[in-house]
Amino acid sequence: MINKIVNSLAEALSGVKDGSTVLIGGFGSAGQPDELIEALIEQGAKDLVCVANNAGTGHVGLARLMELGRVRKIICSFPRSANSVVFEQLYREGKIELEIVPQGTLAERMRAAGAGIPAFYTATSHGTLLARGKEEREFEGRHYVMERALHADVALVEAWKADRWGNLVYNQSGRNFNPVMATAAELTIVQTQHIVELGDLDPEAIATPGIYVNRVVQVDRGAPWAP
Amino acid sequence: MINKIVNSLAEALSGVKDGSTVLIGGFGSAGQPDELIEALIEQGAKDLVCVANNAGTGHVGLARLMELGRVRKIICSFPRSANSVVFEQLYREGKIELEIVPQGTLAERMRAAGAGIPAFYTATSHGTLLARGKEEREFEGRHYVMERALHADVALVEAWKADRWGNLVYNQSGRNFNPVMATAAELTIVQTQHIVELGDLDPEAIATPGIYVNRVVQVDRGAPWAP
Amino acid sequence: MPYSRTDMAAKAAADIPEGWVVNLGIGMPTLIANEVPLEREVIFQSENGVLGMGPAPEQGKETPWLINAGKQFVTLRKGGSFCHHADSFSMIRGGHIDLCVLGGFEVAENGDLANWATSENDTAPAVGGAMDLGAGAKRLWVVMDHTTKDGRPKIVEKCGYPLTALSNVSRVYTNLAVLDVVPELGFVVRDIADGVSLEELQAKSAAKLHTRA
Amino acid sequence: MPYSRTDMAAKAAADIPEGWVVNLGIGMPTLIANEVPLEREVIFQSENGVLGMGPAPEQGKETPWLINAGKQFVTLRKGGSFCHHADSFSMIRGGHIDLCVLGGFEVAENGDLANWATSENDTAPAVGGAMDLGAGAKRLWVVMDHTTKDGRPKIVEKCGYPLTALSNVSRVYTNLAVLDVVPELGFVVRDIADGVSLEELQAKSAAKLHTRA
Repeated sequence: MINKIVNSLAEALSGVKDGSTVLIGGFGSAGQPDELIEALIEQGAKDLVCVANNAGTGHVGLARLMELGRVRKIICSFPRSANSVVFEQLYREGKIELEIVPQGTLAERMRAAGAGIPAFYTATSHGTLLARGKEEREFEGRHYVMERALHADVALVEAWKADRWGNLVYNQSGRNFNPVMATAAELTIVQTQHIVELGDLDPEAIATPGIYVNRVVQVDRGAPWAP
Repeated sequence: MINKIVNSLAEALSGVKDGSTVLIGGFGSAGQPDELIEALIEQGAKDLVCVANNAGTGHVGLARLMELGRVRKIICSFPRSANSVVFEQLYREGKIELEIVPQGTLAERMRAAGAGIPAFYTATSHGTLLARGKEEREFEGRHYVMERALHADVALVEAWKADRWGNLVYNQSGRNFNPVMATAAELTIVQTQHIVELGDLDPEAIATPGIYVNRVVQVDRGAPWAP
Repeated sequence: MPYSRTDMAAKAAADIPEGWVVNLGIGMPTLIANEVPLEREVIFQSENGVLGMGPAPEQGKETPWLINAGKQFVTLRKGGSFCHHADSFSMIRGGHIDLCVLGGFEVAENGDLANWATSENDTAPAVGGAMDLGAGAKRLWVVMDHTTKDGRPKIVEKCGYPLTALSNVSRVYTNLAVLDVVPELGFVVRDIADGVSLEELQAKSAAKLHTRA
Repeated sequence: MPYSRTDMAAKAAADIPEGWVVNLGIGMPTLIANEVPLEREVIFQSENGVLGMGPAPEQGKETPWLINAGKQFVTLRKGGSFCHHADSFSMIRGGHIDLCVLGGFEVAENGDLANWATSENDTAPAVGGAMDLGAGAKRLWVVMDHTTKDGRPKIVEKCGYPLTALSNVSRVYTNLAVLDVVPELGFVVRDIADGVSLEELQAKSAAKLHTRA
């Protein structure tokens, strides 16, 4: 019997190695795998490359991981948020590397990694600072930049419902980067609000099939008003 | 009020021009927009480039369109089926052009067209006859072929349910090429078994959002056992 | 009298026809949605996978799982749907968004937009989806004040700040005027606030303003 | 006595552990699914967007909207799901399929596979998803007769037919034997049908067969 459900956050994060590239789902706080990030902090892996849309806020979650000196580099589209104090200080002090990627390019680079595409062309960022050092090429009179696939060792994903095969559905805009990241990592770890019986998810509505999922852990995010 | 629903097949196909590239959804007979193909035959456009997984069977549908001399070229992955008699004869007589594309490359080329990607690299077909004349390139020691986006003028799509905004869901494996093709054409025309009220489709399960759809026509395919 | 922020949003909203799919940048552009009546069906898209956003939720009915790109609570209207980030940006980058409205630091007479970084040495500028939207939307409009707070023109011959997108802006709504950006010509005055003279408008702009014949 | 088609399918099926995601090519490979008991959860994928196929439907319960890549009626088991063609081939091309089993015209000792065209001048050969599967699956096995109907070896030093995929075949199930394809070495006999001698097997092969020490 295939059973990807694990019983603890510690088990979910076990084996994550120093130096890993870690994808972290979520956009704002929607779909952000907070409990998995806390568990990664507990777990201890360091020298990490973290990929997320933002560079953390306040002193919790990703920001806390950075504050502990465990993140070597961050790859994101929007490092400077209202309260990205930890990142900004580390960056000023030269203690963290930054790669800024346009948000759509970031999503597409991970989608490419999951789909077996090593590189693709996009018009996004052509003629801007973010295209510096990148190959450019013209197709039918328009200019494009070549972007490379972004593979990872680990993806941390927040889902709404999951079954023991690792099939996932998300909650509204909590979907965001999560399904894309799930395809791009060697080890995809999921926190889910609900675990359901195999067969309970609508086969037409499964947003991430279990083929992309390695471990599922149930956490209670306490949201009675949600579907 | 946005209303993409049209009242007849003739209206659905109106304006399709000679020389158009036409994407035809379906895999086998599942998800194949039979009524729209018949309506295209009626409509009269010629000198067409047709893109489909197969090259038609028997003397109906796409095969009939070819038999009438209306198809200049076919782009497909599997031209020789059990009963692809029309195609085979036309091809032997040099009356139709053929471009064979691996099935995954075919899907990805249309996905790229819909996603603003003019070209991408894939390992598929490297070192084979189908890579001849294509640019090859090495990334991290592996060889890849460059493939170009496949844009179209028209896509013919079969859906199961649709609403007036053009949101679509499909029926099981009837989904296949349909959602991908819907994104790659200037004019996407849908035949659907059921038209439902706006808001009746589950927003988490809409497989093709209306943004990709121009016209919807209801047809009865008579399948009482289906969902 | 200069246009208020609401005036600017209302002017832009009035120019959006039913049926368009529209992405509104964070900040001032977001106000435009409030100025489009619900019965005129305009489909608002948000980068984070929301198509068909409705008005802000009633107080107490917010859900943290339903936000827009500015991280504000939103609702989904009937006919709306969710998708993942790559699919959402396929809509944007594939040219399926009829209109994107962004804020701006500068707009140049060739349609260049600068709105993400204030210098080449800007530490950690935040681009978000601006470059994807700037390059991918069918039409790109900008809503911004006509000048900076200290009076420097934001309507320019050539952008001084790092670019977001090249040559794609086709219209600018400022607190003083509405300008079209016409290829091979430059800025053309489309509308001007009551009490603002063309001379004053030109004086507050660092590019030639044309008028329709 | 040579293996029957069912024997061959059963041998391959026995080598598939629980939890693998497996794509079976049309023809002989399809038979393998019947030899995997349902309680051993192997997830069968089909190119046309079906993940988690179950057994053939009962007569009268077929639905034309649920078929496999060979256009046969199938069912979906609990836990199965549907997706579109690009997503389906992302699974295949992105290396997420644990095993693909294809039929073959020829397999070479370097793992090359030819199974789609019988000559460079083949008019309109049909490739389908074979090249995607051949290049993309984590493991590629081939099920085929050991020789052609007129006795020509299909186990060869170098493929004569146009290639489908390069160097990716790692095992071949024929009606006479099971062969591993080992990099830098070539064919290694893993199993041989009762009553077939190694000499006979070698005689019916056009490449050197190795035996395990």
